[in-house]
Amino acid sequence: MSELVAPSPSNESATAVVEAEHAVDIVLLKRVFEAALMSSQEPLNITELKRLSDTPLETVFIEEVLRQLAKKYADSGIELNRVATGWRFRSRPELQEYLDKLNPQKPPRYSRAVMETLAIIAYRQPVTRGDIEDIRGVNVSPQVLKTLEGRSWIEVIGTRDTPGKPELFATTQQLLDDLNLRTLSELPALAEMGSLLDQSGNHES
Amino acid sequence: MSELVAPSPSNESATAVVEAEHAVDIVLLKRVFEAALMSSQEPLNITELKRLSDTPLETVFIEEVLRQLAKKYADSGIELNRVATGWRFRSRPELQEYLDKLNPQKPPRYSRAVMETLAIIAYRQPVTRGDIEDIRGVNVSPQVLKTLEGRSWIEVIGTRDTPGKPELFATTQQLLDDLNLRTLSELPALAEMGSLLDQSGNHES
Amino acid sequence: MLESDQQIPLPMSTPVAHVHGLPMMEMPLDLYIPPDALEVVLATFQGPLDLLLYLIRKHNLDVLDIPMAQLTQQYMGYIELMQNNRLELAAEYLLMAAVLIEIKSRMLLPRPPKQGGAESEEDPRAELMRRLLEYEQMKAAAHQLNELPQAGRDYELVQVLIEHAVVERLPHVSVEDLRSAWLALLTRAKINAHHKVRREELSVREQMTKVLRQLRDTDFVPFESLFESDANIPMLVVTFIAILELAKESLVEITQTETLGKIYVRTSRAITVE
Repeated sequence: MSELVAPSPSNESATAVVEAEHAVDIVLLKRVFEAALMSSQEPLNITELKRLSDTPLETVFIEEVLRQLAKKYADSGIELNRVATGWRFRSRPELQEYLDKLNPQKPPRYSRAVMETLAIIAYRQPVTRGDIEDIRGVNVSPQVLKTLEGRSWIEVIGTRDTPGKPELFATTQQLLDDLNLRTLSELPALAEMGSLLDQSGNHES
Repeated sequence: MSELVAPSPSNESATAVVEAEHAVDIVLLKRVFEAALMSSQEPLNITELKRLSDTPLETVFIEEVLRQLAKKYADSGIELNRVATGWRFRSRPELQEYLDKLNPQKPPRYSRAVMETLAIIAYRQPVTRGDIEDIRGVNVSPQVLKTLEGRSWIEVIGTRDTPGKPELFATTQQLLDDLNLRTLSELPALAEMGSLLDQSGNHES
Repeated sequence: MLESDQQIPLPMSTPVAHVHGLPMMEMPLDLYIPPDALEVVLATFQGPLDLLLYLIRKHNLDVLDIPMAQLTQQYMGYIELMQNNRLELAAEYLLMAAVLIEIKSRMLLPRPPKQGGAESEEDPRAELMRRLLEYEQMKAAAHQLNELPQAGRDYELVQVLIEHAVVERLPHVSVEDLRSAWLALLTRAKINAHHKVRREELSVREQMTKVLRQLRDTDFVPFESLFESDANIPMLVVTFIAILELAKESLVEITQTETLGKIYVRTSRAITVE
């Protein structure tokens, strides 16, 4: 099969990178990226995408190829997204109602206890189980944390140096990926809560 | 969102390909099939594809949609295939050499027994299995020799005229080719290697 | 008990819960939860903070202004009622009632004299309010998080099959690997002195292999045919030594039927086979 690099008469090292767009078979590269992104279990980052080519590729060039790929799928059933750990294809959420007909057993929605615990870890991380219980005002069952850990949405990132050395929980890249986010800062902004007392001002931001 | 059954004038030409009686939004159906086939772990058969639509779809119509989808991906990194259990997308086999760069499987390694046996045959050829065992101090399993013979790196070039008529092994041109050597004498000299070892154990006899 | 509930009904469009198969049409209006509904309420609310928030936000209930004596009586009633079943579930609610009562009582007491400590100045309600607001914020955040499209629930990940051609990957071996294998052998067996071979001797070994290979498929080979015609002098010498070495190791047999006659070389195997 043809090579990524079209045969060039000489290796002009100084301008090789600049000329990447001319030297590289962009049609083939797009197909390789497409196949790689679609067959990969995990999102692929720029470093991984660079590995797909024999010739060094500049990041801006890779991003251009990704842009073109994303554009190609603008009207299709899937879309190319950039998430926390890289680029990946996903089915369009608006088609989910049809895809659900294939698998009538929808994954269960998480309970309020699970989602509130997740929210506290996401917005207040790193937190201990005690911190979560303080905020929620109830015990946090081990099952709730197990559920979130099982989904690889939270993980223990250390212990707090207090008696009992409680574990500190934080959210993972997997959570961001699964929510189609790039960074924690893309989480919905915390709402400003109206005062519960006449004289009290803004307590928390 | 729009329903699969959405008689829209703009789709008339596409729909006309099949039957006018199908007032099916073929554009949407193609997107749904695309998303379903791309995200499904298993090939989808006609029965399953039919389930994706609220309205009953005729098999010939589904096949037409699949044909159009396959055509859409004719020049891409993936292809739509029909296999025994249904339809599925797969990466194009000719792109595998690129995809393999992503997940460089750890290159397999030969066991110490294989490497030492090869070294003994290379440096001491022609040798019998007994010779190898004498030097290694342990039995040489038939598997080890079979591995090297299977690689065409060693071969039997005769037998020694001693009881049992043991076979004599020598290295082949193939080994030299694979090691990028012209002759065996280009192997690292054993004398040089001696200097790398503890000289205290070096007693000339 | 349900009848007593009817005294404070707040019609709702759908039953919030079912108690003993009967729909419970309203949520509690104050901190008093009828014992029959306690289990339902415990399941409906995430905890006392959740319940307090509900009462404050939905019913504009001033949780700090409710008659504490009445509340205390009601909650003490729980303890008796629930002693036999699931008291532990109500414990958090009872604790909250205790906190409320404590706050109320502190507010009734005269303020302690200023001692410079900021804490003593603080409104006893402030801590509870802070907790309620923080919880409410997290509750809203949880709702928003849940609204975000989730992989597997609201969309699927694309993963097409990778076509793996069945190509067996063979280990790569370098000269360096051979060298280190040999070194390992030497180190282990301490046979370095015994097996010390000069570079030239390896050439002899190579030539021995070559000669044996030449002899492999034939019976007799003329001695001189084992020497390549275009070989240089060192190669001729090496070949000669190789043949001698082979003879010494009884791998070949060199025969000469008459003085100054043709010398033939054959493998020992050829002898044994025939």
